[in-house]
Amino acid sequence: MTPDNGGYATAAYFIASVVYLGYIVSLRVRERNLRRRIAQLSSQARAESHTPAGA
Amino acid sequence: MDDAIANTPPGVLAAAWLVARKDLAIEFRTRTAFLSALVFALLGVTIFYFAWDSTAVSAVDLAPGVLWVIFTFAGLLGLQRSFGSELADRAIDGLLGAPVARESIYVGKALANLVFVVGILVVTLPAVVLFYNLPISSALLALAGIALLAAIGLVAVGTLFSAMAVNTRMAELLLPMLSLPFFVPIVMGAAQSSARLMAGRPVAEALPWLRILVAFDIVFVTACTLAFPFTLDE
Amino acid sequence: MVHADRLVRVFAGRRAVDDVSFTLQARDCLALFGPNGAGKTTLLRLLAGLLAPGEGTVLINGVELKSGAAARTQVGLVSHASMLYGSLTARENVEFSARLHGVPEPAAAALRALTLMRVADRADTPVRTLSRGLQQRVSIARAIVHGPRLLLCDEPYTGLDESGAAALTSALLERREAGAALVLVTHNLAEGLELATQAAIMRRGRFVRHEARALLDASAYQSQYREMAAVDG
Amino acid sequence: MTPPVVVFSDVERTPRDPLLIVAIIAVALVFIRALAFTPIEALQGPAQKILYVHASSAFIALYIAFVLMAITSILYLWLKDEKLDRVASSAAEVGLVFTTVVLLTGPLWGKTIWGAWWTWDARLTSTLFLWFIIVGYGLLRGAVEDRGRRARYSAVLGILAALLVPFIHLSVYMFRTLHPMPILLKPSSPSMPPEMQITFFSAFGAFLLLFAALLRVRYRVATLRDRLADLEQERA
Repeated sequence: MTPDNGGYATAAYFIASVVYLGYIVSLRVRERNLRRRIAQLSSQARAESHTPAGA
Repeated sequence: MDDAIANTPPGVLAAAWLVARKDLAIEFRTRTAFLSALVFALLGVTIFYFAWDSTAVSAVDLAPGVLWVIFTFAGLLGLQRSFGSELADRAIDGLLGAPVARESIYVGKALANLVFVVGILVVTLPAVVLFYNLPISSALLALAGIALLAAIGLVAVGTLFSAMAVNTRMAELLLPMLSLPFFVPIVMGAAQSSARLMAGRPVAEALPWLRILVAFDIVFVTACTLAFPFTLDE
Repeated sequence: MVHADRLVRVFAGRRAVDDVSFTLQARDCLALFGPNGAGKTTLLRLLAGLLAPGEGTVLINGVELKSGAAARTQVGLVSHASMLYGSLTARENVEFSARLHGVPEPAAAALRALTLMRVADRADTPVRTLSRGLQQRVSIARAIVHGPRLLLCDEPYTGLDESGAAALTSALLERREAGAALVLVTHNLAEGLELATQAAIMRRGRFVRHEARALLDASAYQSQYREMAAVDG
Repeated sequence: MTPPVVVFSDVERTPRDPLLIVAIIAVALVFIRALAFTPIEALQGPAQKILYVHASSAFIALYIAFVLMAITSILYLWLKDEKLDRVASSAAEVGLVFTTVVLLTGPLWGKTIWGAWWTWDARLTSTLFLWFIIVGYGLLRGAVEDRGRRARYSAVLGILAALLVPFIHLSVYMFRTLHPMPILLKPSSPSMPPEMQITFFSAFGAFLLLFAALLRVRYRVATLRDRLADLEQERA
């Protein structure tokens, strides 16, 4: 007699998908924010280093 | 102040003993940490009694668990302040600048903590026997041995994590967070073996658990001693 | 007898000590000046063996400091922090240090060091209850109790009253008579030059000037240093 | 002199990650195959399909992620190379995600075959504690400011954790065997029919790919974070 527990399987696959996708999104967001911040800082640094002294 | 040439720096164990004695002197001078850990342990023992239905669970079954859980938490209180005295005025620099091995600093601190923890046990163990109306038997001696084995493992790991946690933000939270998983085999080994002894079972039944405790002590005393120098800034 | 060779120490990409070399003979005293953050404290910690150099070596009487015990016992350090245990007495603190260094008669040595720093009368007071200046004296006693051949002092005069400063100067002189080399970090040029046989100015981790004291004119040096400090802002 | 107009395009744009995309597609295909095209096990019912996610995630977390973390931790203390610390911390974090999936899917399967969400058996318990330790590992990293110190502390913890897990496993195992529990329906593992085997091994492959892809992204994030810290340090 095969038990009817398809709901558990669906739930498990759903939860796994949510966790893995959530982690992927969080990684990508972290990476994007870091890159923005680095670009911003290094462009500031360049702007400063090319400002003639006394200007 | 003769010349440094005449000095003969102490060996690893002699230096460890110096550090331990110094820590114990500090502890004895202040006493607050020990007394509060002790009161905490005794309060815990009484509170646990009321958390169980004593008609459903017999005291002999309850006592070992209570003892070892309380012991673990009280030990954490002691370990918490282990490195505080070193960092307050950077006394640790004095230790590190001295011609002693890094490992002996760890061993010394761990020894002092061991005395602290055993001191708590010496009071808590009879208190549990008293409050839970346990039969005083010949098992008491074996129990003391188990207590020592458990204390060594707890202190070995706890001293190392204390050295790390004290240099972090949120030291008070991090130490229990890091140490408690490591106390699982200790609490299990100690509780299981002492439960068997308190119930009057033959020592052979407790032996597998004692072996785990001994193995844990050997592995973690070695690993933590070797790892300690890496927790120092150089 | 003290030989620092091309010391480099990097912190998170910043070169706190950058290619510093010098040699001190017995009885030499190096006065080290420089603005805050110049790397003086880092250099002292390298010389005390509290930090490991990223590059370069420190030799003390021919023994490399990194090799540990034998070399470290020859060094004494007075730093910003007192390095004392507040709940122990002055005597216990100094004696503990003496024992750690393996001084033959630790109790007698501790008492002598405390007497030299003129705090022997407070020897049995817990350090926590001493004033800042007296703590500093105990801290200096702690640093000299084992008769170091290299004594490193990071602004040792800070917080000392006249009697303390006099005690410190005589203690430094005594160490020097015994053949020790000194490194003295200070902001006070007059104070530093008084004892010095060499003087160096540190900026951004480097020795920007380093010469024998005998070749220097104190007042000229002082005004040059001030100019330099003014540029740094 | 004209300032160079170089825009740091390599920094600013988050690159497409083909490996990650392939891994996501592979896992999605495996999910579809597992749920729709793999036969249902007669005794356990559809819930047995949880095995494909659960077991492969567990294997990768335990035997790949955490072993990698332990090895790179030891190597870090020896060689002091920041790259090793980045690999160790990346393996720990990705391993934590895999372990989380294991701990969430496990009870769903357990409920259907054991009748209980959770049992304190050796494997479950050591996985749970491993999860706790790795959470602690993350908290420790977050609580240490200095980069070198952070790397050393977490390497020490990583090595000790690797030593601890066998102890927990052994002691819980003894705890169970000495205290027999009411007999539960154990998931027996008779040899799987080939269709299930194919699904199982492709699931394993897909998750392995996912692990590699996530590790790579996480490593990149760690590198960027260090670079940002360097930049901020310079400006301070």
